[in-house]
Amino acid sequence: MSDTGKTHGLHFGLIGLLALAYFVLPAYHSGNLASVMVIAIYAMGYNLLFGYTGLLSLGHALFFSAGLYGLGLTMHLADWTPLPAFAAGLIAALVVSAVIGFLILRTTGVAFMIVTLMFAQAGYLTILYFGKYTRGDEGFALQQASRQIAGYDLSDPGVRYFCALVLFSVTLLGLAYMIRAPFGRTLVAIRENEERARMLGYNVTAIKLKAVIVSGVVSGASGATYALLFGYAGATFATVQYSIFPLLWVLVGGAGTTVGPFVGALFMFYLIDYASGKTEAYLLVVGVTLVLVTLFLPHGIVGTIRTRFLRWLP
Amino acid sequence: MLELSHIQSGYGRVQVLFDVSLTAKAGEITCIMGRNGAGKTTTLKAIMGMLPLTAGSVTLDGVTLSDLPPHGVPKSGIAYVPQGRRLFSELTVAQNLEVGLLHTKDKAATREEVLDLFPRLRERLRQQADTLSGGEQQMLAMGRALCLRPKVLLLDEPTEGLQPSMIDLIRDVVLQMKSRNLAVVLVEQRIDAVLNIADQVVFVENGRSLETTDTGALRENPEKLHHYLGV
Amino acid sequence: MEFGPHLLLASLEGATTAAVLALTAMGLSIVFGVMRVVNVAHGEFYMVGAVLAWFIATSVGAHPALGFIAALLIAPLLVGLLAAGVDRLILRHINYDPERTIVATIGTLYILQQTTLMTFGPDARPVEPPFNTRIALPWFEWGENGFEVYFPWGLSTTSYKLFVIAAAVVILITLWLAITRTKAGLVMRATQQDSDMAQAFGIPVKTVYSVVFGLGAGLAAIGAVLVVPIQQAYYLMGHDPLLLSFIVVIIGGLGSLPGTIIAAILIGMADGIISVFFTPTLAKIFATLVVAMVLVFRPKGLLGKSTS
Amino acid sequence: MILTTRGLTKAYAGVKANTDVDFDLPAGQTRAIIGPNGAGKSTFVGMICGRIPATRGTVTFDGQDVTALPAHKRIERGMAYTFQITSVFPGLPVRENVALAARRGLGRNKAAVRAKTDEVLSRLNISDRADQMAGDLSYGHQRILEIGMGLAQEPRLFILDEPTQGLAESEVEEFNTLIKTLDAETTILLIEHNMNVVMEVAEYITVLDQGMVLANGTPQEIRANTAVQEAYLGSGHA
Repeated sequence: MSDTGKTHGLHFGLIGLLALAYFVLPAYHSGNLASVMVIAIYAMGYNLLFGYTGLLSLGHALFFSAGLYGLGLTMHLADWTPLPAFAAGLIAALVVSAVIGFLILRTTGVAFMIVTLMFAQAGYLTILYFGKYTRGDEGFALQQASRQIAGYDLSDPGVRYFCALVLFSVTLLGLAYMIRAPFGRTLVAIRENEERARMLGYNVTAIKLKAVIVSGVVSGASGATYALLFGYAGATFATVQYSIFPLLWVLVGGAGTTVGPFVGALFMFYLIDYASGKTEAYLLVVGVTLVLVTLFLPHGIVGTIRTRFLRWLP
Repeated sequence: MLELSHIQSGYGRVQVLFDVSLTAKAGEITCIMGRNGAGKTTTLKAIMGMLPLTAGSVTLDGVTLSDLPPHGVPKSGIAYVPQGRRLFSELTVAQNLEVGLLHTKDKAATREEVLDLFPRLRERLRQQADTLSGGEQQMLAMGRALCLRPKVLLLDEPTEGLQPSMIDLIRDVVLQMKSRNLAVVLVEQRIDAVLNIADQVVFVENGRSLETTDTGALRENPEKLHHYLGV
Repeated sequence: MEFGPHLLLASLEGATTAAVLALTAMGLSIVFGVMRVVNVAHGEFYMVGAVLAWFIATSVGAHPALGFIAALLIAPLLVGLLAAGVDRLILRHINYDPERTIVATIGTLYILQQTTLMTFGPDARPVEPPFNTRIALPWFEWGENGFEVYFPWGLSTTSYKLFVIAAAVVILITLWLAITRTKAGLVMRATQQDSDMAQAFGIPVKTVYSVVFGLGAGLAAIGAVLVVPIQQAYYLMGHDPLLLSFIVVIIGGLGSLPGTIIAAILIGMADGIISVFFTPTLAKIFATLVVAMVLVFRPKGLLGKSTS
Repeated sequence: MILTTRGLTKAYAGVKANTDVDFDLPAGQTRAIIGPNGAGKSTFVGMICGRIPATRGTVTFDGQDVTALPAHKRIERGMAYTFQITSVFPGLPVRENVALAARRGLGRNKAAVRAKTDEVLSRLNISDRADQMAGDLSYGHQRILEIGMGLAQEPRLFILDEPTQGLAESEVEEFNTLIKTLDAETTILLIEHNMNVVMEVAEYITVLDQGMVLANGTPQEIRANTAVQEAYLGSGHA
């Protein structure tokens, strides 16, 4: 089989497996899996920028919460229906990532990391400042009655699961396609050697801005999906932690691989789930994993499989 | 006597040196020649332990330097004057020399000796290194290295970008070091300079040392230069 | 209280904040200056210093002054050793790669924070100040009876707060002398300017890095020990010092020590004054955006050398 | 003239790397720039292709003033630049390296990109390595790949910064042959240390010394020029 064939096999196989899992797994785990798919969308959005373009952002919670509040506030305060509200979430993420992208791309390296962190922190504080509308850390719930699309109740576990699966699949296949298209190849070229890409005549800054925007919108889509499917929005999702999480998932799963973000999110979800049962200090697991991955698994799970065994892995 | 035996080295995944061997004797000036990118500077860095050896060995009077941690190499008697001087630019002249003297026993006397070699530095002791002229910077780079009281002196293009009077001064100091029985290893592009002072020339191409030639023989037989350097 | 006395009070609060901040930010700045890495766990070393100070002070149990002195001597030392250990076990192995260091120190942040939570619990712990005399401050007025000096109600500080300012000044001067006048300082500065060449002159660069990383964390811990008699020790207290230190180091010009001090005074005073007059959230939003913009448009900091 | 510079000057912190360089390059010529180390050759071509902003002066390419344009716009107009230090995309296959260069001009036309890529790979005799990672190639092959990335852009002005640096004798021969075949297709601007190469491939030579133009002439004229010999004697062109 050609590498393209194997890649399609992997992606559709994963999607098929996830569809099957709903009918096989007990409700507890399929509920978890729905969450994992939603956060994996976030991780995939992050991966486009970090894994493929080589830009390490510490502020993606800003884009995630732009989507989360874009949908949440329009539904909560203006009584919008889910579909227009979802569009509002995407537009909010688009605007935020375009503006922030324009600014942050003036910096590189460590300064880039710190600036993204700072902007996200400012975003978090802004959400707190407008606590009258956002209800701050406490957050607000979206009424079950409003979370209906064409008669389907999104709070129903089955509907929720397949809604998450559809969006997950669209993101996975869409990003996988983008990576193989000329645009994606250029991103990788920039990651590998920015100066060379520039001297081949590519407008590197404009291309990186596009990458920030796509990454931001996908992250925002994840945030909007989360608010919609789980009916809750709160400022916790805008904290530094939620900028660190996608980095962690992508590092663990494998930066610059198509399925790495999902694998990393799945692995960390269950690791933290397990640790939370043992101790309140479940963030310790996050810390230890970050250090261990940095030290011993620089390519992540899927990345290591690729370097060691399956060179064709996308 | 400094001896490099079939060393291999490079930067990360990129191998630069594939097989370099040379012997530098005390009281002699050994010159490494070759084109840009042939591996001359890399050889010096490998001697200093700044780049790891992947094969071969570097020994000084029987002590295997390549077994030492990088900061152990200078302590065992090798001083390095890199290309582009690389002074501690925000430190004063005196402080730069002091760094050279950190591990030297007879500090005061050594310092005086070095300042006698380069009287200009004595006038500028309190001046910050990056405010010196190019020639003065080169003096300081050499002075700082000599503060180690080394057995071996590695010089990477010491006359690059200097005016003729300065070049003469540097050459005088190099010859003095030779007479003090130091082994001098010189990377140099100026053929005339090399032919005048070097005792032997090692040609390097594509990370391999090709041949060690007596300078006298080279003067009589300049085709070799042509052959290796495309002059 | 009227505006004038109110401002004086705010400035005094600001000066105490600035003193502690100068110590903490100096630690971050030295680490960045010499090792060229950003230590995201810096705030947690501060926090560990504070919690250890509480632990030591309560363990000694005698006169508060005795416990405090013990804490001031031991806590920074332990924190320094802890940080040097982090350097040896983690940073050295990733070769001080700037981006991987940030990820690894984020991990360290969570490890330190959560371990403290598991060991000492979630409660805030007070440390009794060694002395704490209230000092009323005078204000003047140009009233009907001409120039008048009086003591407005509420305008006061404590002897301990003045001590914090004095202690910070003494420590920073000592540090400055150590860096500029001693052999260890010379070794550190040589390493900072060209680590390869420092190594070529027999300086064990990796050991210098461990010491510097420990020193940076130790400075944060000193700041924390000084602050616990005013604020309580708490496992989540590392966040603000980290953010403020970042701000100071960036505004002051990355790696510039005089810049760090000036910026610490500026930011500390501003923080003290702003938080008296404005809501803290708005002040923080403003400060964070300013810092981000400084990095975007003047990446070497306001007081650093210009890039062009 | 495909390329003209007037008064081109670059100063780094007050130190001048180039001073008032006036330079004319007719279309179709193969021109070499030579000069001792530190003569300002790389800075000069850097200013031409836009990597290095000029302190003052103008660059005119194909009749239009491009001084204010960023590098990628100049490349779009038909310049190509290969780096002095090997600069490929190490984590991408050789084929993709070349395709990236071809794609910028040919856009989304997959067939054309593929054809161009294949053509360049076979022209440089590296078709058999097309699927290897560029970072795993030998130094010599990386240099050749780098030139291939320039070729794939079908430039009207091809700037090569020390292309033979670190190549073995046999590889240098191959390079000479390649440049000669390119001669008919495009204008070539070559910085080169290896005088054998310069004398063999260049139609015309510009000598830079201390940031200024010292001489212009055919290889024979330059060989005979005493000022040039003086500049070289003692400052080596090894």
